[in-house]
Amino acid sequence: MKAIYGLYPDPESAQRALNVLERAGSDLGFKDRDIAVLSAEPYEEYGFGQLDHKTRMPWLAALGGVVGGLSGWWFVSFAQKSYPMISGGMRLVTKWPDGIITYELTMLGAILTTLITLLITSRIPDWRGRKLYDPAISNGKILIGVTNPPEKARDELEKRLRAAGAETVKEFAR
Amino acid sequence: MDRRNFLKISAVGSATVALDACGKPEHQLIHFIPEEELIPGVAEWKPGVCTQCPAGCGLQVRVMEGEAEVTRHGQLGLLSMGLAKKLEGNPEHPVNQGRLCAWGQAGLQVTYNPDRIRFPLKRSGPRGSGEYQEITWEEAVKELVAHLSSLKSAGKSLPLAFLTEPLHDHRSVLIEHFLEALGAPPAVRFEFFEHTVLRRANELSFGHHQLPTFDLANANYVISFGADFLGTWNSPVAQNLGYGTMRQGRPGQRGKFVQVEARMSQTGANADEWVYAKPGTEGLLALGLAHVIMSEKLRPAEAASQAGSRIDGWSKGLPDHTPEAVAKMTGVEADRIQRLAREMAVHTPAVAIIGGAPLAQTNGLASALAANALNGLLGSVEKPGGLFFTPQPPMPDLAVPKKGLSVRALSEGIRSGSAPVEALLIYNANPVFASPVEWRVKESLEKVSFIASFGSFVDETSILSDLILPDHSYLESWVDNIPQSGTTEAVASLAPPAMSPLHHTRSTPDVLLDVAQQLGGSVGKALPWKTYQDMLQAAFDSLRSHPGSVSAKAAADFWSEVQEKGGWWSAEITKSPASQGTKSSGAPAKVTEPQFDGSPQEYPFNFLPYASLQFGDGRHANLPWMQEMPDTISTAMWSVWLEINPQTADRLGIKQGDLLEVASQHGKLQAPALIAPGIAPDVVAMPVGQGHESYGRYASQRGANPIKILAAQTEPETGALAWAATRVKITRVGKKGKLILFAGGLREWPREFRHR
Amino acid sequence: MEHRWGMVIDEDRCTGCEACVAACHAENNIATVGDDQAARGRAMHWIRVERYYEGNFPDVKVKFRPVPCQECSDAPCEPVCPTYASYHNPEGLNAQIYNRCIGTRYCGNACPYLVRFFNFLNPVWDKPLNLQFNPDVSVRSVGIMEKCTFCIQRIKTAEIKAQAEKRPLKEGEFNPACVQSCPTEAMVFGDLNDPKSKVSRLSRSDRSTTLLPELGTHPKVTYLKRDTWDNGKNA
Amino acid sequence: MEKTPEQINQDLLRPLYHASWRFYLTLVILGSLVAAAFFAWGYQIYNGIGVSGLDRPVFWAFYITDFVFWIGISHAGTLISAILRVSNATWRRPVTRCAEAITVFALSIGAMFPLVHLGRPWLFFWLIPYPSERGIWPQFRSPLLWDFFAINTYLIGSVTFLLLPSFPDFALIRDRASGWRKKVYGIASLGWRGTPKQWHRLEMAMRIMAVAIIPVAVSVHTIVSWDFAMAPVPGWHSTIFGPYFVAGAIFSGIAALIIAMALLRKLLHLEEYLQPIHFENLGKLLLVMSLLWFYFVFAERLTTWYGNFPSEMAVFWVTQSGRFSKLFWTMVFCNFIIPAPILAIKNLRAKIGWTVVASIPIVVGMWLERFLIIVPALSHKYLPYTYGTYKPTWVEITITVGTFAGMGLLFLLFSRVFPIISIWELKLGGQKKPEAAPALASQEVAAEQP
Repeated sequence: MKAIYGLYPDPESAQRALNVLERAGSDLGFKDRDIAVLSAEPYEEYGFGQLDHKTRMPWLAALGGVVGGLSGWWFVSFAQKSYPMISGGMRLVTKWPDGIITYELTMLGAILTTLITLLITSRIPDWRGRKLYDPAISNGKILIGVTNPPEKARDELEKRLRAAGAETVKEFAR
Repeated sequence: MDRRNFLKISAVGSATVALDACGKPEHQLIHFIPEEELIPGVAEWKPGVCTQCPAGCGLQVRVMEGEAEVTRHGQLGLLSMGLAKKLEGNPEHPVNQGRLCAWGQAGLQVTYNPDRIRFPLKRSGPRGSGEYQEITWEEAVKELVAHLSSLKSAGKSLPLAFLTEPLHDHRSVLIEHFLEALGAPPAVRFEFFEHTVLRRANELSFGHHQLPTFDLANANYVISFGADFLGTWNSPVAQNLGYGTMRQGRPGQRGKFVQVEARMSQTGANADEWVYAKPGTEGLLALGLAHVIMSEKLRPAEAASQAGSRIDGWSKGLPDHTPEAVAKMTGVEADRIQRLAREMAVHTPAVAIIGGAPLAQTNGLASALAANALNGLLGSVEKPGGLFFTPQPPMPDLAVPKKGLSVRALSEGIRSGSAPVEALLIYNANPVFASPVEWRVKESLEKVSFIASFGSFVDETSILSDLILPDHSYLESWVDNIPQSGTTEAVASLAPPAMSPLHHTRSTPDVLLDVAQQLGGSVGKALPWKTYQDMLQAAFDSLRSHPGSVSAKAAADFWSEVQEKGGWWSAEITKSPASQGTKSSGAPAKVTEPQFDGSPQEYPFNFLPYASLQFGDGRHANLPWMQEMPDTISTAMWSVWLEINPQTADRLGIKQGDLLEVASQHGKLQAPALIAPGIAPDVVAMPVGQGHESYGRYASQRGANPIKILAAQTEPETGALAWAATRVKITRVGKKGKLILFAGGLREWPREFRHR
Repeated sequence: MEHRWGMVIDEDRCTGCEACVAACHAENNIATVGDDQAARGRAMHWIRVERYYEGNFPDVKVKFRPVPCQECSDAPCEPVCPTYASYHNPEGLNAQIYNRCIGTRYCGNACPYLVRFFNFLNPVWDKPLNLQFNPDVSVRSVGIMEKCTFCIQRIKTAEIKAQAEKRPLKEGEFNPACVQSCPTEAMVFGDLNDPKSKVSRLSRSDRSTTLLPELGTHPKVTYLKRDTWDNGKNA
Repeated sequence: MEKTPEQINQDLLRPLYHASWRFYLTLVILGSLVAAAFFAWGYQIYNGIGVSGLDRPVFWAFYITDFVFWIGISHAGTLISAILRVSNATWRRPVTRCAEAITVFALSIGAMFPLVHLGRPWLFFWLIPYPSERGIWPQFRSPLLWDFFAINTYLIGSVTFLLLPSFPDFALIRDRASGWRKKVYGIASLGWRGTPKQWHRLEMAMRIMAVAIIPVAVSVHTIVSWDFAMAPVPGWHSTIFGPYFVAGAIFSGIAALIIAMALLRKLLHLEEYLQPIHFENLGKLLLVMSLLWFYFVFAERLTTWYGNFPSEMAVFWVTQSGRFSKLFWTMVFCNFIIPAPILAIKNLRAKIGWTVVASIPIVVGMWLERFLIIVPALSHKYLPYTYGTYKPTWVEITITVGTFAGMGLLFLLFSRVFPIISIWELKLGGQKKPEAAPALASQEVAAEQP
């Protein structure tokens, strides 16, 4: 993939660049979803930090918990019933102690679901490194750019990114 | 013990045999052809006779197939043989009626004891070094015969001494014949807790030189003067049986048990009323009770008249034994004496028992006579709930054996030369361990040129011997026994070997018979039997004509049935009734104040050794089960201790487990303190049995031996050792001793913890 | 008929002779741990005779109380065992399955009577003491909890014998080693489900009680309290 | 003065690149102590648990004490950092990673002890519920099994909790490093790029985790307390144990955290990042817990004393005035009498040195507390005849010491591969806000002040 992007020293300039690009999309011929933002820290107070639709992660976690709990309860009672121990009349399945195990597995379910949801929805792990990236962001720079920009718009984009206050504008190709 | 051995052991019992893989020596051992037909896993019950103590209980031996490591013709290998696995009481035996005490249970570890002598030994090192070399039985017997035949009669009798434990069976008869034929003096019988005094007293009071038998099951009131009859004294199992019935065996009727002593024994711990009397004054208390009964005419006159003709002042109603006077001497309050006297006079049948420490005083015989007199007064002689004398089965040569020298006399005789001994034969007696230093037994025995021992273990005495001809264990040999007490029936117990011998041992009576044959001449004639078995068969056959437990008429049937039953007994056989002092010879006895060795100022404590529930007189100290079985009162294991009163301990700043030095005029020893609420403030007590120098890995070098500091006080008339008549002083050594207790708390309510 | 094995121990008969202790060792292959281990509190006695003093000299009293496993009907030792090594067998005994035990020693903590004993080290028997082993009882190894079983090997043997002879078990046909040896007949063993058996009759005695009843373990061992002489019987 | 992202990176990544000879020396010392502990354990497995001082009736002692102690310490991290996250206390930022690391390590150490104390450790897997050829499932009634589930859940949870916020930092290292580090951290960072979406999801996940981990942490120590409370042992069978243990756990946890942070601050020269304010805030928490602890102890003791149940009183007196009294009063001193005043006085609390002085005795005292819960009770159960005592041997002592060394060792190594402070979160604290959204400014200021 190819991309053109600018590195911005501070969130304000980055925000400006983003606004520029959002306006420029229509006439330069790229879509909003081609706009890429990368930063070494979340900037939740800025517009560019919030380019994400709402996630259902909490609900998934809750669901995972329920599943975990049910399977826990099933596991315990199934185990005891299908391998009945000789216990001289002592009950095999007992609610209170099994409740504890059910509880622990509920929490485990929630935790694992959260982890898995995170990994899947944020597309990690991804070790191929084909996606747009620049190590410079690690030093606090904020990357604002466009992936797969139309050839003719390339120079214009570079101009506007600079205008927004980019320290450098680079191209990315892999 | 490495894990390899462990694995092998676990293979014996557990299902993990497979784990115990090859490559271990015992798997390269050859397997001998079994000598007997055995079905693995099937238990066979064979009769037996217990010889762990003189009581002579009947046994049932559980025999099962097992693989033993044995040597045959010098080759080590595995032999599948019948092994004794468990001992139980013989339910039909009149003495123990299917019950068995701890010693009896532990009998198995005598047979399987790792320290048993496994083959004949000849001394290779200096005497007492314990260095021996293995020899064959032929050599051993030949050497013994050679020594005996070389003996020259010095004057009246052969310079030969036979030292044995008191036996009540045909081994004793055999030994007597043997010595008689050789022209040697009668056997010297020795055990530490002997009953000479009581036997003599019973002879004087009742005409029976014998231990009494108590019908506790029917008694309503039992007063015991120092007798540990529920633990170690006389015939414990039989007495426990009766006691249990006396307590709870008769609906709506529960007897009372009063114990009089200075240190609460295990027996005393069970008493409904425990009475402290100053050591040695028990006899006086008995007379005090008699005085009350007579003065208050609580018993018919004729009972009073005859009962105590042996007691000085009895006919006059014991004027100088008024409760007040006795209270002064004994320390028991007068009104208590009166109450006890009334109780026992009313709640008949009542019986008085005396034994143990009271008889081991300088006034022991008189005390015993006093107690006997009290029994007469209570009308409990040969009456239900009273005391009896066990009749002896009608067998030839079972009369009271000829009286031999005492060990003390022997020892002095050897040293002084008045009783020259050139050859000494020792059989299961251990006087070197169990006699006061003053007797100088070890020193004397070392003077004897030739000593042979028949015992199964190298103990303090047999380690002096030049030749050891190890005996079978009693599970491996023909055993018989004639109980002297514990039943009102005439009993002759008998058992064939329950298992074949584990080691290269030989039954001692057989060895003696063999020796006799080889000596030949008069000796050979006197002992015509090939084996001890033949001798027993002949002896028991004489019972066939009498009514008894075995009804078979034909000799063979009778013999086999006796073996199956484990003996012969009969209630038909009666004994000449007790002559209550009618043949009163000699001056009437006077119960004097006891004499103690050591001045009260310098030696403030009465020193009271007592028979240990674990070890008796020390003979069981080599059994791991007994070492680890907690003594009931102290809960101690693998230990020796000195019992001391809590107040006394506080006064002297002694804490539980502090190592103390106990010193008498004749020696000192060290033992840890045991705070015991049940002992008088001026008495300290110590169990006999530990402190062995040589008695196998479990007993040797463990604890101290109280006998070694005893004074050689004697009861004047019988010459018996007064082992309770020594005074001692105690001092703190300043470090902790090795006191291993099983119990934590002393009392059931942990409030005491506040004050710890 | 389902058996419920129980025991009655009469404190008024018991004289503390310890025959039961020795008998138990002989029957159940219980290891002797030796003086050093015993000193560290590791001696194993499946049955013990507890001794309690009351009062001070000269008015001292002593109470003996033999304590085997109480074979609780509601045993605290059972639910705490994670591997079912300590379990309740159909005849109501608290059995210990040695092969399942992994040595958490939790049962030992839970048992209020402390009748469970742990093999801290590999047990040792100097040859030929091992020849005495009872082949009907497995020998325990290191890291395993062991306890009184009411001599279950004797129970099973008797039951199998009775089955083979197609007859019900007779009362007193067999006894645990301790009961059989007891010289004062202080211990009685039998089937509590049989109302006529001696053990159930005695367990209904006016002297009967159990050990630590307040814990609600419902032991199958009943104790008959020490009786007194002048309790009206001798009036 | 404000540090640039670049400076922050350099400061916080230094430990990963440079290590002094002191570091290696400590490494060797701690390493050998740990080795000694493992030798002791091997010795015990070979010869049997009998080489320890355990006996009858004291079937549990040092090992279970260590178990409870370390599980307790583990509450330092996850619980604290989770609570702080949920309550959005921004001063937490430099603290969290350190805390979460403590959790993971303490938990792994604590989880070893159930194995160490087994009579037949080679069969430990029989605790695990799986369909075995033996046809036996574990007894789900047994608290030990609850432990198994609880501890595993907690371990998984807290490892996740530690790793999630680390990905961005790994990415950071990846970008700056070269050679093997680039590879390793590249993989560890899971290819983290830092898109708004990733950031957003990460924060969301952390919030959920924070909420989820708190009840788990509570349940873990409650269940640990039930190992005791479920057994009818005088002094154990009590409903107070659950909260009592949880409070104690957090208590010891915070103390451990303070000590660890102080050490790191010195060793890794993080003075600018771990500031007195952090210690003071933790100190406040510690003070609360100390008071809470005292309240629990008093409540427990008073009810026992008032109830006056004989067997419980035996245990009571043996700790108050009996054999264990010295230890008991030492514990009270360590957990309350020493720390409470120090932490109550602002001038002292504000000084890092003093908070450490208050924390060290607490760690000791809390170990003692667990010991005093276990041993006196076991040695004085219902029947006085069975009273016993306990004396540890070199084996237990070595293993116990070894675990402390192990904790240090793990932490040392951790500080060599992880940025001990969550770099991106720290930077977050330093962000200057657009006038548009002064929203969270207030807390930020709080964090700012020196």
